[in-house]
Amino acid sequence: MLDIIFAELIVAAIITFFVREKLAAIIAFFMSLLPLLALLDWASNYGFAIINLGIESHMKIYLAGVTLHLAITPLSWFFALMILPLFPVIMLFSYSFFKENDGFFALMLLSLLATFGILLSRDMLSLFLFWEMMSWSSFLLVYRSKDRNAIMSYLIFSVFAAFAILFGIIILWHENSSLLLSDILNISGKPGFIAIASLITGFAVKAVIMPLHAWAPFVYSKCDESFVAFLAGGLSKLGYYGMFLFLFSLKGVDILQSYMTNVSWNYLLAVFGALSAFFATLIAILQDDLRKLLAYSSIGQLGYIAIGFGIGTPLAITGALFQAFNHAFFKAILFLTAGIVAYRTGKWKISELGGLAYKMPFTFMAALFAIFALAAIPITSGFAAKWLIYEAAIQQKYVFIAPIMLIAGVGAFLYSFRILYGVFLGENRHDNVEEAPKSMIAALFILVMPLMIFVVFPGYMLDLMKPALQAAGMESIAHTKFAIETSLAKYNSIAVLITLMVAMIPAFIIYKARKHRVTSFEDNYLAGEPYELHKPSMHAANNFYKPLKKVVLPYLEPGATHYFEKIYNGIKCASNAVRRVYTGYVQDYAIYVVLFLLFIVGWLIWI
Amino acid sequence: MGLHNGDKMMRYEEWSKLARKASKKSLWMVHFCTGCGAVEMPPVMTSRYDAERFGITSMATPRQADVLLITGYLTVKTLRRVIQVYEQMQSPKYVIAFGSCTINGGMYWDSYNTIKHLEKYIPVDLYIAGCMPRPEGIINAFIKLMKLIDEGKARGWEKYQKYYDRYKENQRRVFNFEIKEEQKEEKNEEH
Amino acid sequence: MKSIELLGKGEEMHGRAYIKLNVNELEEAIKKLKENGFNHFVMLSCIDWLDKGKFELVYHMWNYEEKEHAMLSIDIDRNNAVMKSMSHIFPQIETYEREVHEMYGIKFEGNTRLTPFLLENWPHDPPMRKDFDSKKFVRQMYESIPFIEGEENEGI
Amino acid sequence: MDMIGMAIKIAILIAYAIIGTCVGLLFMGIGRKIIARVHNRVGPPFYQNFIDVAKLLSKKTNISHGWIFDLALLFSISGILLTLLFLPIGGAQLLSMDGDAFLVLYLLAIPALGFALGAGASGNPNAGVGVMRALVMMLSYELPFVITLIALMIYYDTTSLATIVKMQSIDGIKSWAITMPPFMIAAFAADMALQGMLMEQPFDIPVAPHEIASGPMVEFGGKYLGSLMLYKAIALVAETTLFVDLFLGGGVVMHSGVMAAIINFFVWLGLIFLLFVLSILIAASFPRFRIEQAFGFYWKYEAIIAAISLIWVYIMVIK
Repeated sequence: MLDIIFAELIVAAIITFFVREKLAAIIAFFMSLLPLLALLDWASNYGFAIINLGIESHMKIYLAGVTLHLAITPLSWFFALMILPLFPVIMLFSYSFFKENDGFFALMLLSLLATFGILLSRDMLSLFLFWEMMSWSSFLLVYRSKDRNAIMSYLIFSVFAAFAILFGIIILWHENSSLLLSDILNISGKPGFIAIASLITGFAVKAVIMPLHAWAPFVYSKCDESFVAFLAGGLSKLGYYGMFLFLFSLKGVDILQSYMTNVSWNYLLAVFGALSAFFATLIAILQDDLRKLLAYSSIGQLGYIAIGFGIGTPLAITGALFQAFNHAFFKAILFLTAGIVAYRTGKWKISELGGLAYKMPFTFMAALFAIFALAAIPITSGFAAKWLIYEAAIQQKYVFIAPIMLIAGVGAFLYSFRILYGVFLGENRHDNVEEAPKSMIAALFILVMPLMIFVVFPGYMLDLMKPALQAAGMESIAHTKFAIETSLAKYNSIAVLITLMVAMIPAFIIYKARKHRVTSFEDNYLAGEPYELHKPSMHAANNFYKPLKKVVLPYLEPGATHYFEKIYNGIKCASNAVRRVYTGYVQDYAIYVVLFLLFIVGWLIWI
Repeated sequence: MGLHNGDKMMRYEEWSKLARKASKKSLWMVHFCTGCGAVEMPPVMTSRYDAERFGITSMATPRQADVLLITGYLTVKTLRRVIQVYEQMQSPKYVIAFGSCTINGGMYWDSYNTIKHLEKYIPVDLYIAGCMPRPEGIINAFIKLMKLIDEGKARGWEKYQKYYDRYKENQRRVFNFEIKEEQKEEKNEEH
Repeated sequence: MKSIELLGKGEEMHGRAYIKLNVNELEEAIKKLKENGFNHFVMLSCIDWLDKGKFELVYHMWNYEEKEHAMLSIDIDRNNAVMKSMSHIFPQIETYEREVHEMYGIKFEGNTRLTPFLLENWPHDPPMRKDFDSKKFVRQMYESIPFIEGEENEGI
Repeated sequence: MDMIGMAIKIAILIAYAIIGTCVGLLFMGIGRKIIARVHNRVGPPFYQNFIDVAKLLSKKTNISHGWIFDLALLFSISGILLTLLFLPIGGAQLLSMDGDAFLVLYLLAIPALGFALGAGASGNPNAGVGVMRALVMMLSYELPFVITLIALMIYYDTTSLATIVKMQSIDGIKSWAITMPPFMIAAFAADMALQGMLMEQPFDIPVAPHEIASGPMVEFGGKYLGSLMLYKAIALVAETTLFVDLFLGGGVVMHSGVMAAIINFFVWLGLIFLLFVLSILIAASFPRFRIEQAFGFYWKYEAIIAAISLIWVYIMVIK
């Protein structure tokens, strides 16, 4: 059965390359549902019997003399559950998004195949093969953007990540002479340390942790939003999958710690995560390009996962996985919303948008829900995730990380409101904008569903990740359907929601007690000036957070991107200098030959 | 603008007495500072005369206010803004016109651009005579307005709704400086 | 007085320099004064001499160092009220020209912003001209607008 | 039996919601009176704010800008009531066992965000600018506040407000957090943050009436403005109560018994009144900070003060 899924994905990828875009979307949509079917079937392994098709849970592929081991584990099942649903949704969204078929669907199906492969692979070789396959298929998707910065930065960072991972794999293979993941436990000492560290560095590129994030803003802001939704929602989680796999499932933490005992490697990861969360949030607040804002917000939100992994207690890891799950969905919604906005208006600059909420109410509602989740408002599942990480930080007395993390959480309100106000509220500047096509709306609301389910039942989410935690030797934290309990406090979702409902009653009475009249946007207080006279611009969206910018920008100016640019320029200069040698004149080459001979002769004489 | 199309007429008697008592004791004003009257407002609000002890506060926007205080003469251009502000206020709303300029043009009685009788364009609940009235006069006017509200006589906003078309016609004429033809001839003959 | 010395004509009037110029001399004169310390253009005023059939335009300038007020006066024909715009010398003249245009109906060639300034929708003769009868206009215009009398027990 | 217990609990919650609203409105009226006395004026009667709310809610015309504008009304009242009920009030736990300080911090954002949504939906540029200022102000004062909060949390090794209150009330007034030197510093920083939270004078630039026409509420009138006044009144109680719970033992001086509950309630009332009067007196005597100045004040001086207390507490805990 499993080989059939792999085969059909390849076949579907080939077919969708040649057919029209609508047909391609339909084929891709149904084909990408099949891996989900396998996931549902495997759910019975972890105590959720839903369907029973008898899909085998492991497989071996014999490829050119090597054996690739594929099998499902609790961890990959959980991560598959958060990444794979994005694919059919994106296909559904893309049904009316693309005007022509230029290979998007084929490449997305290849990415799906690669993602599925990465999650299933049980040895280093298949992991690396599928990782490269995913990197290259996503690189070709990035290449469609035709933006030099995006393509180059993605290429350079992907190659760097691939080398780091390959380096780690080679060391492990050299030490261990086995490629099976389960054999990594055998190694220790310096080689083990270097191998794990370089693997984590490689994954950190895809997980966009702060110093290695420089590619993300370019790529996220220049590619098709439907692809970026996968990139931000899904692909970044693969980086965290790799981290979790090597750090916790395979006890990489102990290997790191056993070699250098005086440095807390966990804490270092948490610090990097906290800095990501803090600085990316501040930068996101000051952005004007909607996609760039979302890109930096993505880096910030992913930082929380890194913090969770860094803290490393079961509580923190539960929070991190919860956050990863939420982030996959709400960030996908937000990027797809940006796609809808661009599809309908052709604009990305927030200062040029505005007032779309009444024109596209359903898009607005989905975006609102995603933003509530992003800002961790307790009426979405976003809160429980961040709460768990906060609790973990307090429990471990991480006094440096906890305030940074909390203030980054407050910063999220600022850029959330920037999106809400700049894009959806305020002055309407687009008269002939319609609601998005039905397929896009459907895609958005499918993604909203889990956010709504897991706010009522945060306990179910903990149940879902329980097998993965147990496989890594961690205890699941105490919870019921509605409530999560830690050693510090308790969070009861149903108490919040029911009280909110009840507290709505007086508000609703006040709302209904007196009639109101809905007036037009033009009837607005402008110090008495009638709007029709001058039709002034009413959208206060240009340079929105100016006071904050004035204070904060001097401290943000020399960012990481700046240093990467310096390195890039240095390499360029060096390459230019080397290139000067090749002047193209025969005489110069003759002189080189003569000089070289003289050098040899001189060397011989000196000896 | 058609602001008042949706509002159905409602008898004042249907209002509960409590609501009237409340609105009388909490008069929030937006003072439209035209002309020289604005200078009389700071003493009214600050320590010397302290209007806040009657629940009178000044508000920043017409949406929040109950009383529109017009402090002095109005040119046609300003009248347009005053009407915009008045229509943005939420009923029940009251207008206090301030100084002789609003009553009959005052010292600008023969000016080509100053409106002479404010109540031709918006309903005025209360005039304060004087050029300029003193702060005592203003506070006295507010107390008088409270009494009128209590007795159910301050009903300018209802009048505005009822004769909306006629007010609009007057406003249109004054905005366009429109002289009717027969008027022109008649007046010429008189001369 | 410095301005009288500079331009070679004019007289002192109540401590100010009053310099009568021809229309074509004005531009040179303003430029010359501007170069010589009269760097504040105070205002442009206009007088309607109905009996003479002329508009008198007075350009007021101020010198901070000498503390001297210079008034450059020109006459233009009342029936053909056209004047060259001076706004290229002092940009703020544009606004004064708008006002004079609106109030007296003088057209300033070269000023592109002669839009309604203080009066909105004004359809009649310019109101500051002496032949505009303000009292008659008030009678015809404002007093003809009817009061709105409510029924009994309405309003105050 | 369980049903009866449930009913009693619901009745208590409703009672506290009503008490919170009334106390808030009363305090606002007294605050106006105090400011008037500072200005050497007579000032309005102390019940003035009740009259104002009654008037606003009985306005005949109410102008809305669409359904998103109405969210401001719905979310502001419900969100702030929710927050209030998740705080321990004068020894009464209410719902505070079901959440903790982080939850309260994020619950406080529900009404604020609803309010911001409504303000944004009106389309008035002043509203946009006002909300921007309010949000930047929030970012400013939250830093010292969360640092002091974390200091308390690691000292008491809990994040639950109910537990913090319980541990501070073991020994009556003597065990209140503010009696300890590090928390004295922290309480100072937190009180300054409270000033920003209440949007009182040095930090009231988000609603500057003469500059941006009262900012976010520029288009609010009638029942919308009335609901916002109610929100402000309850927020006043909730925010001062949060401070009292954190530093002043929630006003708990006695244990067990009906008499103790009543005394605790009045001690709580007195403490939040004192806090409010303090903030009103600061408000009456200071001019307004610009937003950059406020940001600098909180992130430089206040944050350092709060950080000193956090480090102090951390050293104490580690030992």
